[in-house]
Amino acid sequence: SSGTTGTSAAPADTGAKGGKIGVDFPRADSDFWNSYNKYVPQLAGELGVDLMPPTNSQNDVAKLVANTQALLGQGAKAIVMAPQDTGAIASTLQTLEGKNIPVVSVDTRPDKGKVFMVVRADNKAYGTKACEFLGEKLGGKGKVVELMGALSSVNGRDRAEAFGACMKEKFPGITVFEEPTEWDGTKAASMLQTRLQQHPDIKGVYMHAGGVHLAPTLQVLKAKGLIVPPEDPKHVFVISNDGIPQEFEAIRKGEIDATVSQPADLYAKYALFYAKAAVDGKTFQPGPTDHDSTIIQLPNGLEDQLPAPLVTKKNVDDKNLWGNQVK
Amino acid sequence: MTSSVKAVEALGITKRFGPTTALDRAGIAITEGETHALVGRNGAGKSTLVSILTGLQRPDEGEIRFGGEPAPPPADRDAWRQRVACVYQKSTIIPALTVAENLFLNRQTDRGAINWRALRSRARQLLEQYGVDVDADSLAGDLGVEQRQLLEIARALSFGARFIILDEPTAQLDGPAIQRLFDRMRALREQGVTMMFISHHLEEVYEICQSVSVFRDARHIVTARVGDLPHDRLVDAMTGEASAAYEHRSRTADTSAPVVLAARGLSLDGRYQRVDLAVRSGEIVGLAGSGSSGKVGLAETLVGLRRADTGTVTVNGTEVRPGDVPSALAAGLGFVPQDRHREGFVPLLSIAENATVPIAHKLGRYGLISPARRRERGARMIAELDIKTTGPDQPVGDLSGGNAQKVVLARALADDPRALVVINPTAGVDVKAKHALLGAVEDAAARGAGAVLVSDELDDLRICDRVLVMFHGHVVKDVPRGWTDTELVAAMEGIDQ
Amino acid sequence: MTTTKTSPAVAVPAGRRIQLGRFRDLTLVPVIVVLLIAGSFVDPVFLTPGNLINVLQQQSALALVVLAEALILIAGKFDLSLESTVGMAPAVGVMLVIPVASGGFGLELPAVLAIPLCLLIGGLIGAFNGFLIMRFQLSAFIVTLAMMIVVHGLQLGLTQGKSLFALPESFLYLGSATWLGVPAAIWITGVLFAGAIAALGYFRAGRALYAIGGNADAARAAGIRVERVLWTVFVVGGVIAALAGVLETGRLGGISANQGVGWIFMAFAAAVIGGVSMDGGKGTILGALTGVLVIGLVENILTLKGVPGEWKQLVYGSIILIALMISRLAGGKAQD
Amino acid sequence: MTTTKTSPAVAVPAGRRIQLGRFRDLTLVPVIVVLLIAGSFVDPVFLTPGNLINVLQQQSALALVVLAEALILIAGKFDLSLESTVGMAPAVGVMLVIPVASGGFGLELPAVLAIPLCLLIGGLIGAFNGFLIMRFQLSAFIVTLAMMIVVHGLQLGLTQGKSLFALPESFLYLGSATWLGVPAAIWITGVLFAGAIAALGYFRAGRALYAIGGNADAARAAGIRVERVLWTVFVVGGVIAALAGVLETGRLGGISANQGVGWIFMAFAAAVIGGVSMDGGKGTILGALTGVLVIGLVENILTLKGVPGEWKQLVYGSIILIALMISRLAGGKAQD
Ligand SMILES: Nc1ncnc2c1ncn2[C@@H]1O[C@H](COP(=O)(O)OP(=O)(O)OP(=O)(O)O)[C@@H](O)[C@H]1O
Ligand SMILES: Nc1ncnc2c1ncn2[C@@H]1O[C@H](COP(=O)(O)OP(=O)(O)OP(=O)(O)O)[C@@H](O)[C@H]1O
Ligand SMILES: O[C@H]1[C@H](O)[C@H](O)OC[C@H]1O
Ligand SMILES: [Mg+2]
Ligand SMILES: [Mg+2]
Repeated sequence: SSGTTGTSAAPADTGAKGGKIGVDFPRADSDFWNSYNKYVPQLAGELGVDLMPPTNSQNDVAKLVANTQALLGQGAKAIVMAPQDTGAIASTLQTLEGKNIPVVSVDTRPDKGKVFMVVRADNKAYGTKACEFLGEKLGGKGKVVELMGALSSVNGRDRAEAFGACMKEKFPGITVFEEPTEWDGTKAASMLQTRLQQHPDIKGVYMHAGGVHLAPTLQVLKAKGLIVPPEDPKHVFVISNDGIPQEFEAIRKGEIDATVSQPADLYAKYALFYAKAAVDGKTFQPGPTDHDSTIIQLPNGLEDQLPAPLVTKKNVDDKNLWGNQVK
Repeated sequence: MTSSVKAVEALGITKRFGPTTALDRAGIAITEGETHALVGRNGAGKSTLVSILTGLQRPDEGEIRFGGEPAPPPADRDAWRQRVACVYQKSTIIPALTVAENLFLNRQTDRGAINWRALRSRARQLLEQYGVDVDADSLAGDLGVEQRQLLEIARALSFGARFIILDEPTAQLDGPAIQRLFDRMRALREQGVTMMFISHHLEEVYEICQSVSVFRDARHIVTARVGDLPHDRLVDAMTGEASAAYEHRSRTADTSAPVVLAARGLSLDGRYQRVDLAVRSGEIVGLAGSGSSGKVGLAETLVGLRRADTGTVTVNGTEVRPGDVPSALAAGLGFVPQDRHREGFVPLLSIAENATVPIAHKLGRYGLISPARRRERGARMIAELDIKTTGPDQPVGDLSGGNAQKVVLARALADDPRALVVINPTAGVDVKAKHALLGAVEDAAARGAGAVLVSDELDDLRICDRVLVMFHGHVVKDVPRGWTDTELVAAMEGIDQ
Repeated sequence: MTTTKTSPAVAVPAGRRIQLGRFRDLTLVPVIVVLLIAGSFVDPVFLTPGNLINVLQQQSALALVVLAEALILIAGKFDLSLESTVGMAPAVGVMLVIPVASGGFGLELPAVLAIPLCLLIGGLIGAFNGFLIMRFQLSAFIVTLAMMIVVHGLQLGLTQGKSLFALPESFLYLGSATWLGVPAAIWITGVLFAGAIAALGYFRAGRALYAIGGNADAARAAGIRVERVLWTVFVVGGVIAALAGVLETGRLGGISANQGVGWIFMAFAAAVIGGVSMDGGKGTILGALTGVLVIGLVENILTLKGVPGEWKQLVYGSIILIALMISRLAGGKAQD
Repeated sequence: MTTTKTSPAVAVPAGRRIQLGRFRDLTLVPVIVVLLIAGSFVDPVFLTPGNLINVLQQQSALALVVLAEALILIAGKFDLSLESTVGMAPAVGVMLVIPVASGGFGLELPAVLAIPLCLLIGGLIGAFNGFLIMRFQLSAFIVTLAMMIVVHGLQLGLTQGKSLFALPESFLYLGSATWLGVPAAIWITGVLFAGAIAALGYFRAGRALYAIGGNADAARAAGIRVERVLWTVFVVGGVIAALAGVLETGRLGGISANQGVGWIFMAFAAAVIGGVSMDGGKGTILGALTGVLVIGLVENILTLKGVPGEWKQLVYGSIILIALMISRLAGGKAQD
C-alpha cells in the first residue's frame, strides 16, 4: 500500500537528543566522492547532527569493516556507509543489526543484511536515460562506445545492464562496444582510441563516470578532430554520468552533450537525515516523499530513490544542480 | 696398513657441460686407507669429479663404486654421505646460521623437535674434538676464512664416513693452519680413513699423500706412488710439456730510484699500528705474517679499500684521499684484491670489459667506449698473460679459477701502474698460471713499477727484493733477499733470534 | 634486492653483530610499545580488550598471508599470487557447492566440502607456481606476478565480477564464532603462527627453509631435497592463503570480486619491517608477526584518531618508513 | 630474488651461454611476430599505421617507467615508488603554477616552469629514495614500497583527491602535438630509449651500471664510485618517471588522483619478460622495450577483439605467462 513518509524531510526539528552518528567515506580519490565528503560535515552542522570524525575506507571493504568496528567502539549510535562492494558487507550489517545500530547505505544497495535506509539514485535509470538520449540523437542506428566502470561495482553493473537492455529493446540498430575501464582514465583513453581507429564511424560515447572518464575522452576526441558542433555530421554524441562541475563546463562549451547529475549533496543530506531519524526512533513507509523521490521496499530494508536529473545545454545553468554549487 | 681393496673407483667417467667436456672417460681408483692426491691445472676437471664422486652430479657415462659396490641411487643422499664426506672447493657454509647448526645441517635431530642446548653441546664437543676454536653460538657468516674452512672440515669428518674428499682445503690457509690440518689428516689416516686431496701446492702432495693421480684436459694421465713421480715429472704430466720450476730473476735494487708508494704512520684500530713503508720504483716488497697479523688490512688500506684511523698513503708522489679507491687508481696504482670472487671481477661481464674498467676513459672520448678498442685491448692482455679462453668476449664467470685470477691481474696492470699491490695472487692457481702471474709482477717491476706483494706462500715471496714481516699488527722485521724458510717463518711466528 | 656484500670498509664489528643478531626479530617491539602508548592517548577506547581483539581479528587474514609469504621468502623465493588466491580459492570453493541461482556452477557438491575444496584450490595454485618456477627455471617474481593476474582473472571470469553471498554455514561459522570469548579467526591464526614458529625454530623441515634460502647449493649438498621442499612451501603457502580467504569471507559475509586485491604489498611490508629478508634465509615468523601488529595498530590508531581520508595514506606510509628506520637502527644491521 | 649462486652442478654450459647471450635481449621478437600475425587476423585495422601508432602512443608513458625501472634494476636496485611519481610529480608541478580557484597552491609561478618543476620533483623523490637506501643501508624494496605510499599519499593530501583539469599549455601541447605525423610522446620516448641504449651499451657511465649490478664490491674495487652512480640512477629514474607523468597528463587532459597507480607491476612485467634480471647486472634496454611492446600489442588485440570484460584479465595474464615461457625457451637460460 502506498503511504507517505513518516515525517517531513526538511531539517525541521533540530532539538537533537539522539546520539553520535558515525560516517564512513568510501574513497578520497574521486571528484564525485570528494564533493560528498565535503557536504557531510557541512550539512551535519545544518541538520544538527552529532557527527563523529568521519573515517575513510579507501575503496576497501575490509577497511570499511574495521572502521565500523572502531566507530562502534567509540560510541556511534547509527552508521552511514557507502559500501562500494555490496556483497562483502553482509556480516557486518548482521552484527550491527544484532547491536540495534541502524545503518544508512549511500550510493549502493547491500545485497544482504538489514539496512534502515538506502539513499541512492536509481542507477538502472542512469543507464536507461543514457541509452534513450543516445538512441534518439543517433536516430536508432550507428555505433556507440560504452566506457564502463568496474565489474566488481554494482553501480557499474546496474548502469551497464540497463543501458544494454534498453539498447537491445529500443534501438536494435545500434551497435554497442562495451569497454571495462575499472574506473580508470588511462584504460578508457586507450580503449576509446583503439575503437575509433577500428570504427571511425562511431557516433556516440557513454561514460559511466565523468569524474574519471571525462578528460581522457575529450583528449582522444580532440586529437581525432571530433569535437565539433552537433550540426556537423562528424559530431560524436557524448553522455556522461556524475554531474561534476567540469562536466557542466564541457556541456556549456559544447564538448559533450549531456550528463546525469548524481546528487552528491542530496546523498549527504538524506544520509544524515535518515541516520538521525533512526536514532530518534522514527520510521518510514514506502511511497513518494516530500522531496521529489520515492521510497521503495527492499527485502532487507527501504530505499529512497533520489532524483538524478539529466543535464543538457538547456538546464546546465540550473542553480539547484550540486555541480553548480561547489567551488 | 694399505691393502689392495679399492675404497672408491670411478671408471670411464664422461661429463659434458654443453660443448665443454669437463671429464673425458677419466677415472680414479683409491686404495683403502691411503691419502691420494688429485692434481691438474685449473679447469682439468678435478672439482667436476668431486661432485660426481659425492653424488651431486650424475656422469653422462661411466660408473662409480664404493668398496666394490655400485654407488647408491642419486636421490639417496644419506647413503652417499655414509660413504663419502667432502669439503667442497666452494664454501657450503650458510652465513646466516650459527656454527652449531651449520655443523649439523639437516641432521639437527633424528626425529621430533630440535633440542638446541643438546645441539650446541654436541657442536662444542665436535669442535673440541677437532681442535677448532670457535664459538658454537656465533653466526657462521662472522667467521674468518680459516675458521670457516675448519668448520667445513669438522663437519665433513663428523659423518664418520671412511672416505673423505678435500678439494683445495689449503688454498686459503696460512702455514701453521695448514700444518694443523695435516696433523689432523695424519691422525685420520692412522684410523684407516681414505682420503682424496686436491691442491695446487705440489709440495703438500709429497708431504701428506701416498699416491697421486694427474688429470689434464679432462683426461686421466697417470697414477703413481708419490715416490715414483718426482716433482718435475709431476709438473710435466700436468702441463703436458717439459717445464722448469719458476726461477725468479735477479735484480739489483736501485736505492736512488724514486719512492712510488709510501705509507706514513698508518694505524687502523684492531688491525695494525704505526706502519711506515716506502716502495721504490722497480722494487718488489713482500708483506708476510701469520694469520691475523694485519698484512691484508694494511694492503687494503694502501689501495683505498679501507680507511686508516691515522696516517697517510702516498702514491707516485700524490697523497691520496683515505679510503678512496678511485683517487688511488688515478694517482697510478694497480691492485689485485684478496678475494677474487668478491672484489675481483663481475662474473657476467666479458674478460675485455672486466680488465679495462680502470682504463675505460682511455678507450674513447666523451665517456664513449669503443667496443673494438676494448676487444683489441682485451685480446692483447689475453695474449700477454696467456689466459685460456674462447676470446675477449667470454664472461669471466665462465673461466676456471686461475684464468679468472689472470684477468684480475690484467685489470691491475691495465693502466701501466707506477705502484702495484697484489694480495695472495696465486691462491688456488695452478703451477703454470702461478709462473705467469709472478712473471707479470716481475715484468711490471722491470718496467719501473714498485710493487707490494702480500702472500702466505714463501715461494711467491722469493721474487721480492725484501720482505716486511708483520706480527700482531706491527712491522717487526725487514728481511732482505736471500732468506731461508726457517728464518722467515721464525720471524712470522714472532720468534726473535 | 640490495646486495649483501658489504664492503670491508663498512663492515660491523663481529662481536656486536652476534649479540644483536639474536634480537633482530624483536626490533619492532619498541615500536609496538610506542604505538600502544600513543594509541592510549588518542582514544580511551584504544586500550580496551574489545578494541584490541578487533585489531587482531581484522588483521587475522592478512596475518595468514604474511605467514605464507614469510615462509616463501625465508626459503629464498617469492609469491605475489597469494593475494589473488585469497579471493579466488574461496569463490571457486563456494561456487562448487551452491546452486546456480546463487551464482554456483550447478554442481552442488556437499556443503561440508566447501572449505576443504577451497584449501585444495589454494594448494593447486601453489603447486602450479612451484611447477613453473622449478621445472622451467623461471623467475619466481615474474611467474607469480603473471599468476596473480591469471588467478584473479579466473575469479572475475567465473563470477562475472559479482559478489557471492550465499555462503555455506561453515564459512559463516568460522567468521563469527567466538571460542572462550575470543573470535575463532584469532585462535586459528594464533595456532598456525605458533605452529610455524615451532616448525621453523625446532624442526628439521623448518630449518631446511633457512638453509635453502641462505645457500641452496649448500643445502643440496647437505642432503636437503631443495626442489621438493620449495614445492611444498609453495603448496603450503597457497593453502594458508586460501585459509586466509576463508576467514576473510566468513568475517565479511560475502566474497567480493576484489577480495585480497592489493594485499600483497601490505604482506611484504609487514614481513620486511618484521625482519624477514627479501634475499632469503633470514628473519623469523615471530618477527613477521610483529610486523603485522605494527600495521594493524597503525591503522586502528589512524581510524580512531579520525585522520582525514586524503591525508591518511601519507601518515600511514610515513609511519611504515619510520618503523623501518627504527627497526634498522635497533637491529644495527644493513637490511636486505 | 632467486639466488644467483648457481652451483657448478646446475650451471649452464659455458659455450652455449656465450652464443645465445648475444640474442638474449631479443628473445621476445618471435612473440612480437606471432602477435603481429595474430592481430592481423583479429582485425584488418590492426596492422594499419594508424593503429600501430596508437599502440605506441598509449604505451609511451608506461614505456618510460619501464625504462626508469630497467636502469635501476640493471644497477641491482629496485624502485616501486616510480608509479606514484607518475601522478604526484605532475600534480604538484601543475599546482605550483595554476591559481587557487583551479586547485593550485596559490603561488602561481610562471606557467613555463610547470614541466621543469615536475621533473625536479621527480628527481627529488629519487634523491630521497637514494638517500634512505644508501645512507641508512635500508632495503630498496621496502623503502620504495613505503615511499610509493607516501608519495601517492602526498598527492592525495595536497589535491584533496580531486582531479586537476586546468593544465598549463605545455602539458597539453606535449600530449597532443604530432611531429612529422607521429605524436610527440612517441618521439620523446623513442629518443630517450635510443639514448639509454647507447649509454648502456657504449658509455662508461652506462657500463658502470652493469658492473655495479653484477658485483658492487668488484665495481668499487675497480674504481667505480658505486654510491654516487646509484644515487644518480635513482634521480634519473625519478626524472624519467616524472616525464612519463607529463606525457600521460597531456594525453589524458587531466591528472586524476589515481594516475600511475598500479603501473609498477606492469613495468616489472615488461622489464622482466624483456630479459632484465631482478638480481641486477643483466638485461638490456632494447629487451625491456620489446617487453613493453608485447604488453601494448596484447592489450590492443584484446580490445580490438572485444574480449568480454570479465575474461579479459585471465586472457591477458595467460598471454604474459606464455610470453614468459617462450622467452625462457628461446633464451635457453634459467631466469632470475
Ligand atoms: N657447471 C658447469 N657449467 C659449465 N662448465 C663447467 C661447469 N662446471 C665445470 N665446468 C667446466 O669444466 C671444466 C672443469 O672444471 P673443474 O671445476 O672441474 O676444474 P678444476 O680442475 O677443479 O679446476 P680448479 O683447479 O680451477 O678448481 C672447466 O673448463 C670448467 O669451466
Ligand atoms: N671484517 C673484519 N672485521 C673485523 N675484524 C677483522 C675483519 N677482517 C679481519 N679482521 C681481524 O683483523 C685482524 C687483522 O686481519 P688481516 O686480514 O689484516 O690479517 P692477515 O694477516 O691478512 O690475516 P689472515 O691471513 O688470516 O687473512 C685479525 O685479527 C682479523 O681477524
Ligand atoms: O560508484 C561510483 C559512483 O557512483 C561514481 O560514479 O563514481 C565512481 C564510483 O565510485
Ligand atoms: Mg676445482
Ligand atoms: Mg687475510
